Amino acid sequence: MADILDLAATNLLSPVILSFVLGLAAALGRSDLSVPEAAAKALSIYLLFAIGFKGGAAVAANGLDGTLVATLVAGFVLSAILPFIAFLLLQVLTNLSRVDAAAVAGHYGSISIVTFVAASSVLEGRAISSEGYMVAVAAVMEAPAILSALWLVSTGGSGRRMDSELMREILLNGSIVLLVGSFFIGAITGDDGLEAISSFIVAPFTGVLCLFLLDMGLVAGRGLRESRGVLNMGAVAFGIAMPIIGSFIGLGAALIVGLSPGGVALLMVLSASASYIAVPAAMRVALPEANPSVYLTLSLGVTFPFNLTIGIPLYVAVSQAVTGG
Amino acid sequence: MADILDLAATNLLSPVILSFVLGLAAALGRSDLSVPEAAAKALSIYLLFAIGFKGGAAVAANGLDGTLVATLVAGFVLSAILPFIAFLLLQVLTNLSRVDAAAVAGHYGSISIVTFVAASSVLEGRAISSEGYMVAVAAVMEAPAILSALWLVSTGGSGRRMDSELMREILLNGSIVLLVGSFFIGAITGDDGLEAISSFIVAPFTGVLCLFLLDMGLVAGRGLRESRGVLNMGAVAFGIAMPIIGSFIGLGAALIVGLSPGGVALLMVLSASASYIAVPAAMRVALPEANPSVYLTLSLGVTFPFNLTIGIPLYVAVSQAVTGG
Amino acid sequence: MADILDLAATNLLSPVILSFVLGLAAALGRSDLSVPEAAAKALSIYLLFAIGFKGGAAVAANGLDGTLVATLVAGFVLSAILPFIAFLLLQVLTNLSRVDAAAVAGHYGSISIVTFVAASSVLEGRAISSEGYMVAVAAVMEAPAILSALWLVSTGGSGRRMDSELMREILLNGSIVLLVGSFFIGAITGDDGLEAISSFIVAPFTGVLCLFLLDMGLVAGRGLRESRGVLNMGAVAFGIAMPIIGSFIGLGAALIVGLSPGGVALLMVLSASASYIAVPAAMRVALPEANPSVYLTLSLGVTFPFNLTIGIPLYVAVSQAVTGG
Amino acid sequence: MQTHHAKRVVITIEAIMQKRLTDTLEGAGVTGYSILPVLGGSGRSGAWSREGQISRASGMVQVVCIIREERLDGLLEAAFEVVDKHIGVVTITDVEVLRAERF
Amino acid sequence: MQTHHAKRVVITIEAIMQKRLTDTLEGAGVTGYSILPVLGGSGRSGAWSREGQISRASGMVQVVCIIREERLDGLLEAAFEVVDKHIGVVTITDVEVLRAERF
Amino acid sequence: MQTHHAKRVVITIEAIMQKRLTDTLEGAGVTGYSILPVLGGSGRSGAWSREGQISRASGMVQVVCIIREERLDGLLEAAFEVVDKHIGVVTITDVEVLRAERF
Ligand SMILES: Nc1ncnc2c1ncn2[C@@H]1O[C@H](COP(=O)(O)O)[C@@H](O)[C@H]1O
Ligand SMILES: Nc1ncnc2c1ncn2[C@@H]1O[C@H](COP(=O)(O)O)[C@@H](O)[C@H]1O
Ligand SMILES: Nc1ncnc2c1ncn2[C@@H]1O[C@H](COP(=O)(O)O)[C@@H](O)[C@H]1O
Ligand code: NA
Ligand code: NA
Ligand code: NA
Repeated sequence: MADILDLAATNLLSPVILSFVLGLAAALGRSDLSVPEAAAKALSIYLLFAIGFKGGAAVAANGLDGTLVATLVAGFVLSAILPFIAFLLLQVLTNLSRVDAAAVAGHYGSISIVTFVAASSVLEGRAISSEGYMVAVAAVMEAPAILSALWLVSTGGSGRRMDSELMREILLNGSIVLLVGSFFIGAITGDDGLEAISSFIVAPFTGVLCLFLLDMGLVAGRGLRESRGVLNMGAVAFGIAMPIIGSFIGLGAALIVGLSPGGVALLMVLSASASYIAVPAAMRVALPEANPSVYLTLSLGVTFPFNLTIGIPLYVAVSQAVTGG
Repeated sequence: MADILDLAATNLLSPVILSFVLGLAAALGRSDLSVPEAAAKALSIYLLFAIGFKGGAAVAANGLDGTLVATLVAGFVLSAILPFIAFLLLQVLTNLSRVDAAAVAGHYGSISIVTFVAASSVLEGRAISSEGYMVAVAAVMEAPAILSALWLVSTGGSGRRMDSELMREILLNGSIVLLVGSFFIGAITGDDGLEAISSFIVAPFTGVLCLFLLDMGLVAGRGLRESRGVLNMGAVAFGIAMPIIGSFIGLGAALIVGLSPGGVALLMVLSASASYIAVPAAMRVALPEANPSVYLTLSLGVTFPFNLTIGIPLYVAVSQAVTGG
Repeated sequence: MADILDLAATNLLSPVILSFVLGLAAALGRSDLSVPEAAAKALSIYLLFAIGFKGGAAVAANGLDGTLVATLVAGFVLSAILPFIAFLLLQVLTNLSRVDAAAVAGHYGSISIVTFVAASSVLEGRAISSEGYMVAVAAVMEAPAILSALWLVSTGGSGRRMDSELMREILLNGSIVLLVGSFFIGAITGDDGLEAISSFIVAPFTGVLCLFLLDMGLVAGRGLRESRGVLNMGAVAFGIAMPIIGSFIGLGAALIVGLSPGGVALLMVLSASASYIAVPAAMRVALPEANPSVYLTLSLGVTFPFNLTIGIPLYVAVSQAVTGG
Repeated sequence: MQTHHAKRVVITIEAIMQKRLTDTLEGAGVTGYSILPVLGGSGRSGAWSREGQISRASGMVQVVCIIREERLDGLLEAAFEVVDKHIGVVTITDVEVLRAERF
Repeated sequence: MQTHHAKRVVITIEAIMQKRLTDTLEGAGVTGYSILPVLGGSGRSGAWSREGQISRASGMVQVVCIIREERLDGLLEAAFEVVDKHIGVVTITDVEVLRAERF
Repeated sequence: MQTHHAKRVVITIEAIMQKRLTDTLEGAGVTGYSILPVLGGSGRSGAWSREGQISRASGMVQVVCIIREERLDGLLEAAFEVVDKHIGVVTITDVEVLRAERF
């Protein structure tokens, strides 16, 4: 327990988290501070490229152990199943319409790559190593949840929502392609490749993450401000309970698969995190009648800050305690 | 004297200043070289974040001495008083209308954070240390001058200009929030924080400053080209005399407060520099009838290049001579 | 030969080339991955600034040898003459109209600075040094080819195309100004300057190049996808034959001038590469009736990838073999 | 100068639906359009601004078509199919165009 | 298809005044508008371009409102109040809209 | 409110021709215009999008002029001279403007 608090404190007082808090505060205080759209997108390209590449290079350095396939499967299953649990929880805690609840549920099965990146950098800071292929697991977990969400709606009787074009868009969305692509580049070029570009993707990484989270704080804060009143207490409770539940389901899966302590923590983080890029985009196309304020505010305004500040140290501490790592 | 010339030469032949000159020349030669708006804004976010953070980390490392509050007060007073001196000087040297003169005066009481950044990097290059909290002083000096300028106009009889919305906008403008916010992040996370992100905010800093000043040169050059004929000799004389006068008033204040040689130089620079971001924005809202070409051309086209090339080495040399630093 | 294959393999499996391949694959697979326009432009500003500066600093370090002027003249002549050879080859291999053929020919006389940058970084990786002033040669080779192309059209009877305004635009286009300007900054500030900003322009250079080539791959891929059917086999053959022919003419010139092995390779690369920035812009103004899909697809979709993957290692190996370097 | 009657249709729609819309328009025989960015706005579903977005889902664009009057109905029906369930505004204005041979 | 008469009001104004303008419009009962970026322009106060600006003060935007005819005067008066002392152009066009139930 | 008749001319043209066009317009006595960005589009020469461009040659912009009716022909002739050989669309709409003293 003391360990968790200590970890939480270290985490909360890191430049990365404080940058997020600064952005949040600036937006809530209605400052006109803003990061240009193009710059924010450039930062996210950098982060995806760096995290994918480093994962691939780690795989090249350590080789693949037998758990790779099992972990990918676990990720796929987690992503597909978590929406059902989220849907049930939403029906208990909120009075969202079936469509809105399904849309929200889809977000919680999928993942937030920024939460993953932040967790990786916490692990790194504490010198806890993890399986390099976890970034591939992250990629695998993006999409299945979307199908589950649409299935939840269609059993409610609204007909086909998914066409092959949308399917292609989801599977080939920019983040997945970049993450997986740079993972392979890292795996192919290995240590030599990493050395060639490490002063670009390793050394300044944490600093870039600060600026990115500054922007995320601004976005989350503006979202919260604009959608005041959209969420009632039940919804907020869901936004905090669901990641914890998800993380424990992820913990179970990780233990079955047999990941390292760092890998366990990351699978917990992936299960706990909620998408706010890929899934909202798919939902606008497939479920235009679902209210974007609801799922964006929950995912970005409640669960993302929770995971960033309290969730990540919690999951890391639990994984350390459970695995004895 | 030889010292000043030497310092000026070193300064003039640094990559930072030459990048500015390149931008200026390209714009005056009507090259289509340009830095995208979003990139320029991203660069300025980087610079503000880095300079604020480093200031805060310096405070964390060295502790606060008793001069902090005194210097903040001095900055506030300087910013509030300098517009009156500028206004008088403008009435002697130019035939600007009362409104235009007041608008210009407001710019010279406030500060240019880029000039401050450039001066900091000159000090660093010469290993002259300064009080870390000078960035907080810079933030304090942004706004008071605006009130003085509006007061100058309203005594001329044009009624209320300032509303609480504008007040909030000025005090919470993005640059101030980012500068002060990152200052606190630096102060809270201290040496650990600095170490975590120094390969982002320290190592590449001077290089980023080059690209930023390239863009500033382009902007200043285009401004000069487009507003040819807007300024007569009197106005140009003001644009060079005022920073020198301001720097000496700043010198007096700094000596009273008892700053270190580096701190003295920086307070001189702040007093000498003229705003071209916060104040123009406020003036467009509060004094729409003032001519933006006049105040932008003076501040950005005359005073900024003067300070960058001649002013900074001059102020540093004077502060060295006076403090024996 | 084994050497060439080895070099080609090392080159093909570098992060830089694989990033290009990733972009190409993403675009051909219709992923929505994209780099914002402003970010791409910012990356290219960085690359031009860095490559120019390093060239200038190299000249400052090594002094100028007598070959500078001869190489500049050689570059000028190559750029002016290559379009005629390209034009003849196009008439043999394709049935493009005279205007289209002239427009394409102009592209192949001029140069691609990104190809030059990629080649420089291959040379660096193999510790082959080259004349720092080759970036100035690159700048000189941008424009003459445009005049040759317009001359080729006007002898076909279409009247004057070139006005002084267009001339000015071509000579002062942003890339040339930035490249030459930063070359001079590097030459003036020398080793001191380089040291001050090397953690910005040297250390992260290869990494930035990766992201830039990711974007180039995306652009080339989208171009290829959208202009499917624009090029027949003859045109594609031209897009591969012409750089090889060009490189050998460049080789001849380099040997006459007496460049170092690295310099020989770079002049071959410059001669082999085709413009896709400066020349297309000039052609839209001066030859609006020429079809942009033809010249852009050839230059960017065929010749650029060819040079990047196979051409560069080929030219480097040939130059090594011929000069015994 | 000689000008010709035509209609200018402006469809304000979510960026993510842009490709679906223009594909549909092309299917309905529309041969030309331009896409303009929208920085932000407000409507029944509240206010938004592009700077506060992290997702490609949330921006909007304007698709502008200049079209001969006789083709207007085909265009509107095709557009309506896409816009129907989605947020978005469709407006039609009379315009004169130079160079009608291009339409 | 069934369309409805409306007015399209375009207000070109400094970006820094945008929030004040849209707040005023909302106060006057305008329920929908879109913001379009302006890259540059020229007018009585000379030429400018967004690329040459370092300050949020200097860009311009277009605020576009589709509005029922009967609410036009209210909108124009509200807009005029803000635009009055500031640079800016206000134009009004007749348009037809689909889905008038949205206005 | 009191409004005045005017014409709104929109010229969609390659970004690289923008300066030539606006210089020509100024030569023809046009005193005001605004430049709007175009993100992409499609026409006789195929589809394009700004994100897929690396070259300043390939983007397009809209030049918008509000102009008194009596100056329209001068403007169109001047514009046509530039647009003639280049790709681009020119449309004219009737508008009402506030503050006609500015034109
Ligand atoms: N009356 C209107 N005039 C102009 N743009 C509008 C109008 N109504 C809606 N819009 C635009 O369409 C978007 C979605 O509108 P809505 O579906 O009403 O939320 C808004 O954010 C605006 O950008
Ligand atoms: N006649 C016009 N047509 C289109 N835009 C205009 C016109 N006049 C002014 N503008 C726009 O409004 C801005 C300010 O105009 P002004 O107040 O006349 O300086 C210009 O920079 C243009 O962007
Ligand atoms: N009918 C149209 N409506 C709107 N924009 C058009 C139209 N035709 C062409 N454009 C725009 O003008 C550009 C060039 O057209 P074109 O010369 O036909 O290739 C297109 O890419 C569009 O951006
Ligand atoms: Na999840
Ligand atoms: Na000052
Ligand atoms: Na060439």
